Amino acid sequence: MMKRAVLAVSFALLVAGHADAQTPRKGGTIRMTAPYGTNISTLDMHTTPRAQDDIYGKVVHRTLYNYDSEKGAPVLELAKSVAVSNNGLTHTFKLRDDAYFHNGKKMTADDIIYSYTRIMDGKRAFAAARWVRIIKGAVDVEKGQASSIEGLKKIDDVTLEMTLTDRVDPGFYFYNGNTAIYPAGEADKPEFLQKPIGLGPFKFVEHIPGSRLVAERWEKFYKPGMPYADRVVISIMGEAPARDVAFRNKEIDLSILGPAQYVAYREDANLKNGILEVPEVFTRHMGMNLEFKPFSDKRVRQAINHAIDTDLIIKRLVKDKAYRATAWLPITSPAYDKSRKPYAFDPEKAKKLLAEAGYPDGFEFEWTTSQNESWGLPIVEAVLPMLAKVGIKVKVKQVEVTVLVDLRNKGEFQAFILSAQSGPDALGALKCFHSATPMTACNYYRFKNGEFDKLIDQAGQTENAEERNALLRKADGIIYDEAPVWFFNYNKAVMAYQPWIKGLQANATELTHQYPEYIWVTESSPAK
Amino acid sequence: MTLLAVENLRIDLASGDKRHVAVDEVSFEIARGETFGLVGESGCGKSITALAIMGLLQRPLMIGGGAIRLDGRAIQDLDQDELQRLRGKRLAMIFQEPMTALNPLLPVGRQIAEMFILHEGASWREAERRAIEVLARVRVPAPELRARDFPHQLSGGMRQRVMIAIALACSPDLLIADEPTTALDVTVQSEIIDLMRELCAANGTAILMISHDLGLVASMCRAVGVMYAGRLVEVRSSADVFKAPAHPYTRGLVASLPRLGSRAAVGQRRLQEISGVVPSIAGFPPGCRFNPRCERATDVCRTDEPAITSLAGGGFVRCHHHG
Amino acid sequence: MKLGANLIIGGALFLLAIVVGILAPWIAHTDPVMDANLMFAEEPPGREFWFGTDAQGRDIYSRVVHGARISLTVGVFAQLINTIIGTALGLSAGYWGGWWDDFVTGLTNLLLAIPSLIFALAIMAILGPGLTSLLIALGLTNWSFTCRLARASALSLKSQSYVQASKVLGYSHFRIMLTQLLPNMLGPLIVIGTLGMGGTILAEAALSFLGLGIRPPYPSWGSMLSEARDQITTAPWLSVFPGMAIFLTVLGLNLLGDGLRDILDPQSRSRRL
Amino acid sequence: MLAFAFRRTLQSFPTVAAVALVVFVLFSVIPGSIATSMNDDGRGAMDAEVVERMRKELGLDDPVHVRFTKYVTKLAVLDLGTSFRTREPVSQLLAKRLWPTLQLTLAAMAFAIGIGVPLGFVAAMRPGGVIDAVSMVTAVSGLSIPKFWFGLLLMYLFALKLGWFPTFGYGGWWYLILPAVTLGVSPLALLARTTRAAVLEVINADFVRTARSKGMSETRVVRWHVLRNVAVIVLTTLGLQFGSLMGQAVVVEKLFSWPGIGSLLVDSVFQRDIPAVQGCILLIVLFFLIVNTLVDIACAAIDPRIKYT
Repeated sequence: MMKRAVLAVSFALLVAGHADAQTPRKGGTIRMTAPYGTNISTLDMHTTPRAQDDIYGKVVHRTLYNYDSEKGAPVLELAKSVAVSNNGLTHTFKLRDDAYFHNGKKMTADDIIYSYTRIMDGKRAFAAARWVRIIKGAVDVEKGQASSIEGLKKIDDVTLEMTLTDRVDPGFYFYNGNTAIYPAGEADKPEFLQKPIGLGPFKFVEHIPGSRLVAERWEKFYKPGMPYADRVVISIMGEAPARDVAFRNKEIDLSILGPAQYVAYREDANLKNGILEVPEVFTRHMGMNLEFKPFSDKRVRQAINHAIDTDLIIKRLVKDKAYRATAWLPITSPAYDKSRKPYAFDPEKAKKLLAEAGYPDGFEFEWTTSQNESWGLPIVEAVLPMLAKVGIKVKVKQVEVTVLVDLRNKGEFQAFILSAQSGPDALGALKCFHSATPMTACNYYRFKNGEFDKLIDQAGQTENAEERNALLRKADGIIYDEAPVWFFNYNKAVMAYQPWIKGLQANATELTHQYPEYIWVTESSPAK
Repeated sequence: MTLLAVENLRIDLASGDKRHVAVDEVSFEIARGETFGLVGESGCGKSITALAIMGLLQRPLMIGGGAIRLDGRAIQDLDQDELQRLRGKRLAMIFQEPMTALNPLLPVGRQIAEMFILHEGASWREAERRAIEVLARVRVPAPELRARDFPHQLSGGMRQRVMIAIALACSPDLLIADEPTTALDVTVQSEIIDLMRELCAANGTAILMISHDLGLVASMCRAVGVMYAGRLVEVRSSADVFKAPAHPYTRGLVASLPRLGSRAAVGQRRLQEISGVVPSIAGFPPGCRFNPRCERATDVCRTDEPAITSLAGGGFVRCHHHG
Repeated sequence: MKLGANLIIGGALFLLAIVVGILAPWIAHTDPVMDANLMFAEEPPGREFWFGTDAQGRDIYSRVVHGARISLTVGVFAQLINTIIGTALGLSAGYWGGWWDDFVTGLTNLLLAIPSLIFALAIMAILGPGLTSLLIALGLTNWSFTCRLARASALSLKSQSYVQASKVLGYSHFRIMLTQLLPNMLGPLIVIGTLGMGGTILAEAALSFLGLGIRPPYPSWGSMLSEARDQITTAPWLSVFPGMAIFLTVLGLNLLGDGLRDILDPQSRSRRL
Repeated sequence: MLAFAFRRTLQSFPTVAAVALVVFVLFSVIPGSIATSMNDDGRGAMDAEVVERMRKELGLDDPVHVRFTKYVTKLAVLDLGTSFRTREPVSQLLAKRLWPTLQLTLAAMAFAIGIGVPLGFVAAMRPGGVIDAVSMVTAVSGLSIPKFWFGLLLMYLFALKLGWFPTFGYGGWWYLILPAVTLGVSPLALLARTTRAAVLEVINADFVRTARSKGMSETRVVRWHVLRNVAVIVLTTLGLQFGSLMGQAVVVEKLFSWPGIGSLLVDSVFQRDIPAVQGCILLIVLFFLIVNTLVDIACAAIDPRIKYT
């Protein structure tokens, strides 16, 4: 299992690397797709947490950090260097002096301060507040007690001092697309929503809501010779079968594949050479409410993990478009424990554990699910008979994702199935299981374990990366043993691309998030 | 100078694989300018005989045999084009219900004007002008205004005048009037009849008048044919029919007429009605078709069909016990 | 000739669907929900699995057979609710007239103006997916045509002499409506109801496509078809069989409705449907 | 006629008001909110503080009567509010979607009329004949197939296998064909049936017999006397079908990524963008009322018996 994952990673990198080896061609159109719904929800990046919208974000906007797919970590983008103070809290950025907004204005420290301050505007709800809150004094702005963020200081036009509240790597916070940098003042004008101005490699041209977004090359982009392509067209296509036809029909260049299509494309001689696979940093799981009586017993939770033939589901239903989860942290995480074996499929053991926990005849629980094909109804339907075999009856409650999230956040569930981001920030991901993390934040399971808490606190104070990872690995092991969730899988994102597309990046945080300046299109593309 | 000759006409009704004979052995002649009446109860076949002459029978009805001759030329087998040239131009027809017989969505003037387009190759402007003339001829007041009216804006009598105007627009040789006054108020009935008679006389148009009202027909027509259950049972001059009805059915019809002035002669006899109902075409009785309702019926009437008997003074009757 | 054919073919198709639904537990090979064996996922149609198996390894034949129950339940009962509401409102409005008539007419126009699928979508979003929700969502939103028809019939019938006579005889309004008016409009109502059932089954499929259909895991044809749409090239049997089940049943209902119309409602040839 | 249009506008006012009320009530009890829907890709990137702040900013926690008063007072001055999702004025949001939807529905209607009406005519010319049977079975089939399945089948056949049309996208009329056919197939079927029935009714009418007795050819009978009368019936059907057409458009637009009102509406329902939902539904209702007023005017122009009322 592991070997394959590693192979896939290196394969993905190979594709990217190989592409760069040729001389990139200038010109052409990159035809991307936005596959996660029927719209781009807004052109104001600050308001949206959705991955779909960041596809546009990566094209038109820029953030302080980028995610480097080869390194598997955030790297500086709008700054040339950063110096960190001894206490690890103050970061001094030397900003780029060659970055220009699409309105021709040069980026300065003011624009970053403006953008982050706007995000913390207490009267409005910007999703990106979650990230900016790490800056000292940001919360005061949010609460209306201050008008500027104390921790942000402009030294000069190209020097910015940022003081954080915790010893964390700000890269994990400021690579997120919704912390995009806007030209100071512009975003407050109403026309900004119609014609957004960014720092990205492509300049916004038009947005036909529900259909497509077009952007063209920004000539003053700061990376020399880039972007290669003349235009980027993002087609909004939420319907997988329609995307499938369009891709086969060569109407689009990139398409995210679901399990069924993954199999079909792999078996197709023409298509199999154009598949990019990445182990993403998402953990699909069934979350259990530890306050629901049966689930309060660790043995019951373990029994569920033993009762489900997870490998079979991954192989047959998910068509190997996933990696078996062996704990919470994903394969690409530096704190991932390669030696850990997943829960074995063992119904007998599950029955034994249930009997020990006082449920020899099983019990019944309600499982809230959405229709999602990868972490929703189809999975639940496959699991039902497996749980039934050990005596556990399941009442399925199907709701929209929106409602599911609402119910989860309110704690109104016995069990739910969802996908959760578990990287690249391992500490951030594991913090969700800390007993001090409120249920409303992300400890939906109401997990409580003293040993675990101690490890996480320790890791937060540790500067040495390796030591910290060792602590996190140990903490992840506790999660594995305590099993507050059914560990299902880590997503394997699969994207089909046309043969004329080069320079794709195997972004583990989200495969559709491509920094388009690296992509180039060969002559053979049918698009002008 | 026979204009129209109907010879042994048979009309079939096809229903599924079965064929019923709706009208059978119908023969009569109409001379140029003559008036001829066809009388009978509803369902006796007089209307479909008229439609057959016009060539307007529609499935499931069809001509099953015999001939319809116009000026000696058989017209029942003509193709549609030739028939169309006859219809309206030489043969015209007025229907019973002037409300439904006119297109509710078109002004009446335009519906008259169509005749000149169809048969005289007129332009629309010319046709509209002549439509107003025709309206004037059928004594519609303010014809220029009325021509622009729609049928629902006119009274029943006016509508029937419009129908007459359409029918007589191209001075046809034969006008078939199918119950032209039945749907009208009694007060306007005679106006319409007079108008029809007058205009036809002026044009030399022969009339085939179809009605259930023997009195009306007799008063207007020179000769009368009485139909019963798909057959002509008696054809005589109007005068003779009244004087001496030969067929028991005719006699019944005559007796059921209220007659002013003649009451004294006939005495205080009550108006008679003919008992029983008209047989359906699916099950005509054997023998004489009238026998179940006939007070004179004998055994022979129930087994043998009566043959045609020519009568003195012209005409014929179809009865075993006529006279 | 053709009239009969409508009735016979349509009736036969509908009857087949009903019989299949009733006999589902006996003629299905496996349990449609619990007999999922991932070892046999996405088998093409063959001797063991007549219609093949789905992604979870469940026998599609058995699911289609059981799906008949849900789909027909939705079709029949939701339409029944529509018919009852529409008839009750339309009949009483036409009979009583006055403000009640104005009110009902307004309500009907309102319902005509909001597309029923959108109305149903909103109700489903509020109630959450499930059979009861579906019955409510589809049963409360599709009665406008029935109501118009019932109202028009009541208006024309109430001036008929026998209805007037019943009034003179002192029958209660309720009795007159039920015994004098209702039987005389039953024919057209049955026709509209039959045609409406087909529409309801299709609406269920559309809601499933939009993500708000039946509560799983019990299958309805609409949800099966909607779930299978990703595999339409790779495993076409997943969508073909439920799709054909919907198509044939709705076709049957439409033909049946046409056939019934020729018998029950001959003068309505061109009633504005 | 202007007076008629004006009166109709006044008459439709209660309908619009009622729609506004119904939509408000429905969407004030809907579970979930724009805040939670932001997480609909399962990434959980919205934290509790932001959710709470968003609820406050959008007034979601205000009591119902406060929200309703706000909604009504805004609506009274034709302000549809601001979209929760894009933060644009809803009217602006709708304006962008209006033309694509008009294009789609008009094309679908043109397709339905262009094929359905002649089909009904041909069928009625020889009732019970082979053409009649074939065209009516075809029509009923069109009425019996789930829309999204039909659309997918069309996509596979005409885009992928034959390569005649693009699969998706918005642009020239080329892109319009597949969605319009998908959307138009059921009104086509209904129109074919209605036309057939109407033609049969008219062709057996007395005045058609009169027309024939005038010596008119069948073509002229149809052109002069049948078409008009059929048109009235067909037009009325068309108007009433428009509502369900807008409903079907939701499915078709979603399938073909068509940037119309329908797909905006579905998005807005699922993302709980309530002002946008309200705006979409009001617009659709307005559409329906306008179309039906136009139909009534057209009918009155054709049929002198209908008075402008």
